[in-house]
Amino acid sequence: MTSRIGVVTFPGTLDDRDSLRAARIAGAEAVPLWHRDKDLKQVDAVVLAGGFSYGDYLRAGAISRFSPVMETIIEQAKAGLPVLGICNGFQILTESHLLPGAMLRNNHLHFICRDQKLRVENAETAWTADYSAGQEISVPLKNIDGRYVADERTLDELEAEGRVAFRYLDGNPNGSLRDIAGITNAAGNVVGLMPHPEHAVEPLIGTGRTDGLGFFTSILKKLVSA
Amino acid sequence: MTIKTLDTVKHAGGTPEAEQPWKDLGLKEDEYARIREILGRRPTGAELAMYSVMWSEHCSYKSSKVHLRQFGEKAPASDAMLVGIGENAGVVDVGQGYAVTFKVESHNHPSYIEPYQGAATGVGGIVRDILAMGARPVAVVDPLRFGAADHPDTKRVLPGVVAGIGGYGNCLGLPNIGGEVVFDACYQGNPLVNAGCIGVMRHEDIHLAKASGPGNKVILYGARTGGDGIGGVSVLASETFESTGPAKRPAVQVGDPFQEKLLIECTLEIFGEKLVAGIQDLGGAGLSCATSELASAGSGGMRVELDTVPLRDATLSPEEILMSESQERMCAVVEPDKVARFMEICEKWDVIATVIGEVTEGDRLEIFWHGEQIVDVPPRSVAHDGPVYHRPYARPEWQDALQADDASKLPRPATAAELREQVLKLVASPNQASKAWITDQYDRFVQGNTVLAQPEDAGMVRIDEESNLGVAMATDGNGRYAKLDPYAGAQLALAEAYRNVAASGAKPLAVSDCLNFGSPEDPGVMWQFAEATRGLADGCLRLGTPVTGGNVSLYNQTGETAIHPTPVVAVLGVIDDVSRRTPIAFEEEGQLLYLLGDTREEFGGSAWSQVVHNHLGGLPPAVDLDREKLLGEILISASRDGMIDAAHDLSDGGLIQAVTESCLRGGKGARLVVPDGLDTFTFLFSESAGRAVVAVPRSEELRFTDMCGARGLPVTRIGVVDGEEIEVQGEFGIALGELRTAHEATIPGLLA
Amino acid sequence: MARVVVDVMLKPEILDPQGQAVQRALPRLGFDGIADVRQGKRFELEVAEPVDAAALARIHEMAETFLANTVIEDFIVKVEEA
Amino acid sequence: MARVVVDVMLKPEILDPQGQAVQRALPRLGFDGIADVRQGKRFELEVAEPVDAAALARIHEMAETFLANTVIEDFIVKVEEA
Ligand SMILES: Nc1ncnc2c1ncn2[C@@H]1O[C@H](COP(=O)(O)OP(=O)(O)O)[C@@H](O)[C@H]1O
Ligand SMILES: [Mg+2]
Repeated sequence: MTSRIGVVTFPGTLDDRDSLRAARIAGAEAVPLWHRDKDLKQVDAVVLAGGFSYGDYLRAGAISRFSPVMETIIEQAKAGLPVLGICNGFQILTESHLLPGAMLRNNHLHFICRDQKLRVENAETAWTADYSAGQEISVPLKNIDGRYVADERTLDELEAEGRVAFRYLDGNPNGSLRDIAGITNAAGNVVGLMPHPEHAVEPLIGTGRTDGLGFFTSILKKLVSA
Repeated sequence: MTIKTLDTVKHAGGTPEAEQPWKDLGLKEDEYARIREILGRRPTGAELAMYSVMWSEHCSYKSSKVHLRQFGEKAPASDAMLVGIGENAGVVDVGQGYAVTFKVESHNHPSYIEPYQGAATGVGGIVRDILAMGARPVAVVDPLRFGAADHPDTKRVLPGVVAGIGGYGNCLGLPNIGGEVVFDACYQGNPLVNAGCIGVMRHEDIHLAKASGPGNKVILYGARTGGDGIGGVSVLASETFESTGPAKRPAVQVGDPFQEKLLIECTLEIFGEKLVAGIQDLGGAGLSCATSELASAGSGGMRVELDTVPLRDATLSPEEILMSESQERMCAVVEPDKVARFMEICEKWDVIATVIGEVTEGDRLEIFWHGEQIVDVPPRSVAHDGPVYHRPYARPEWQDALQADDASKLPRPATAAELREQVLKLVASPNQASKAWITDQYDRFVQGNTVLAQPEDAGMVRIDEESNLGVAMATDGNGRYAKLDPYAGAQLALAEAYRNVAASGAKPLAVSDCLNFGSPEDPGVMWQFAEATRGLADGCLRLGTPVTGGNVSLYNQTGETAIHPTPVVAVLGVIDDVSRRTPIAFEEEGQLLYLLGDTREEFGGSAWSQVVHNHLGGLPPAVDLDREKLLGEILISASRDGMIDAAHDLSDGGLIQAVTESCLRGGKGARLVVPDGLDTFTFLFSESAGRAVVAVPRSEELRFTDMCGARGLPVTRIGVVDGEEIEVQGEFGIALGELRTAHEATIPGLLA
Repeated sequence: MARVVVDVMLKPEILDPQGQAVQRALPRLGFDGIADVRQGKRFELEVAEPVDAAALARIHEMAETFLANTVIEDFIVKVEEA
Repeated sequence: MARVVVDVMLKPEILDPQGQAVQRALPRLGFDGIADVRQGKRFELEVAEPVDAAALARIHEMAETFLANTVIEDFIVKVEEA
């Protein structure tokens, strides 16, 4: 049976259709989830997609965090449900305290959209197993609140435990501390990053690279072997 | 708030002599008289508000109408046209059952006053126009013009405008796939902020702004109504009302892109369940426009209870509610048995929806305020029977002198070193420099269908994932050319957009335009307008690409000085298989570079004349639309049959500008050889139209040149993709690194 | 060193989508009884010199021309006790 | 109707690029003598009921869990005279 990957739509989510498409391209059954439903429709993994949920008003991710669907996701993520937060999804994960730290306005204060080189630092999470540690990939980055911050102790802890999952290469695009582009929780099932792997899954589209497909194939393999 | 006298229809009938502020509302004496004649009495305050705003230049096109008619009269026969001029936006058939709607609009004046909100609400407005046709918006474009790049006010206006377009468009999830950024002192006090949108639907989903079927409900949904953009009507309010609430009405509208995103998704779901009989977005003139247009496109009868409109500001008078330009609102006509489901979908998306009235048997638009009738008009008289001006126009006296001031007399570079220096100066000049600092503030990847975006010749999005069907769009306009000759200038804008689309591999299908001009009360400006529209209509006929809609923006001037006449033209094209698209990048070493078309000594209005000599004079490049068509056919065939790997159209800045962009994009250099019969200067800087440069794999060389030869298109081998520099053989070379720095540092240097 | 605070709020007649979004979220979070929310900006300026009338006048001008966009925003300047 | 204000500022140790951008621009605009600028948010809440201790406690909780992200921000709650 094919694995079911759910993608949540909040009011203002933008990249839900893209994430569903990426899951399909990787071979999953893609399942739309709705913010008002606590029911996760028996999905095996969840993607919190990019966008501007609730307009990013107040703070990015701050309002979505309190939605019914997040109640279930927070509970199940703690019990091991694989969750990938992309961009706004990453912001929701930090606001939900499933991942430490917070996301602030880019240090240059502008929205930035570009092809971004990353290093996969941790290839053992549920979402990165198809990469190798140290592998360099390029995927689109697009956000205005992408500057990752956390206190020194948290940062040291993340480093020590290998929980910095992705780092920016060739120039830090937003002032993120220690060039952090994405992190994982200790168990490796919850991963968040600012760049958009779901925009790099088809050779013709976007930057023309498919470096992001690995996120979706990683989780599929993991689910099949589980 | 205590109502002194509600100016009801009855009251108006009994007080024919009451003074009315028609003058302050911008109406002319004869226009006011006509309103009285139409109604057979004096208008009520609410009626006066509606007529004055709907008969304004902005809404009625009273100065431009007589000229715009040519777009219909001279429209080329086109099988693609599904909905023509007159609706919110035109619709064209792109095959496989898909239809595409697209349009460009201006938000110039608001963007000068409040750059961020002005530009943001400009995007919001055009997106609702596209949505109202039944289409899912799939991309936006933003042709922009600012004052001199180094002027302090440009530093205020440009970042605000760009942030506003990005802030709004990014939040809607619409990839920004194209546009323009032009600097010229003539736009100093009057930037041009044009915004375009493309939408896609199935043929059967086309919706029209029409209220038919008596008994059908009129539903207003989206944001609450506030006092936005009704400065003028406060005159009225203060006449008939004693207001104790906030008297101030905001001069600018503030947009809420999040609300608009909900409006889009909600509306698409409503379309999906076929719940609407007619639909109209609320833009300029708000409810006045929506109700009168919906009613007059149907059988005419509509009754509205204005006091049911959800308000953000409880002190608004009925006149103000009718004129409010609050953003993010739509108006739908829904059969009674579908209202419940309609409301459910709105609730799902947290969108406020209210039944404000219904379609009636008669042919009058009747509006009530707490049970009292305040409007009783034939809707057509409001929406369509506005005044039509035949404004006088005359070729300006200075036109001859301007054209006589020939750019070919300008001193040319004498040495290779001077040529080299001028190339660097050209590619670094604000108009020719990389606009990445701006376009990187726009999301071009969202929706996952972007095939080409900035800095490609045209933006291109896939519209069908199975078949790879796609559409492309380019917008162009050259105010300098149009100033020298508005007829030719409009055609050159059309030709350039057409060429850009063809260079990307898509077949040009249809045109939208945004005509930005000075005051129509100036006969010289009116002549420019007349010439430009004539040029565009003639050009579209020749190229076989009908104008499907557009927008006119007049009064673009500072004091007595008008901007350059600036017709901005958007061309929409279709490509059967986006995998066949042609990018601009030179990527493969050894590929051969061919120049298509004829190069003449044409420097009037050129970038070179501006950058090196700060000169504007002479004649713009000659227009040959048959040649453009042929060039387009060759580019499309070559793309379809895999004969070329890259193509870049030649326009402002000439060949060297195009080659620089293609080399930088691909990260590869080029060795260029000046063809026989051309001097290096002309070869590099001429702006002759109807040209493109292509990169041909060696294996395709014969096939490609044979095709050009057989079709009669001049084709000249000018070099090869090679190395780390652009070398003009026997003259000079410039390393890519140096070119890149020159090209990319300018805009951040000015604005960051 | 003195602290001067400039509070910048959207004019009352201007739509405040941020404040509205916050307000709409409150009942869902179990906070009732908030009739309206407006969101604005707060600038905290650390001023090197003593804040006399002249300095205040300059800060006022700064607020008017730069910190606030008076087309859509109102502002107030307050000196805070150090 | 009472007004309660919640001021939310980035914690001092967190880089505040918006405040810095303002500060950097000031000398160019001819305003000197401002040693530091921090930019934060100001929420004006219109409260329907009287603001007693219980109401204040609830607003405090709202600020802590929602209006501010205490990982990066500090806040204060103030009742303004009506
Ligand atoms: N320059 C133009 N060329 C062609 N059609 C135009 C032009 N300007 C306006 N129109 C058409 O006139 C109609 C009214 O335009 P407009 O008032 O801008 O529409 P809306 O009310 O949707 O904003 C539309 O169908 C529009 O396409
Ligand atoms: Mg419209």
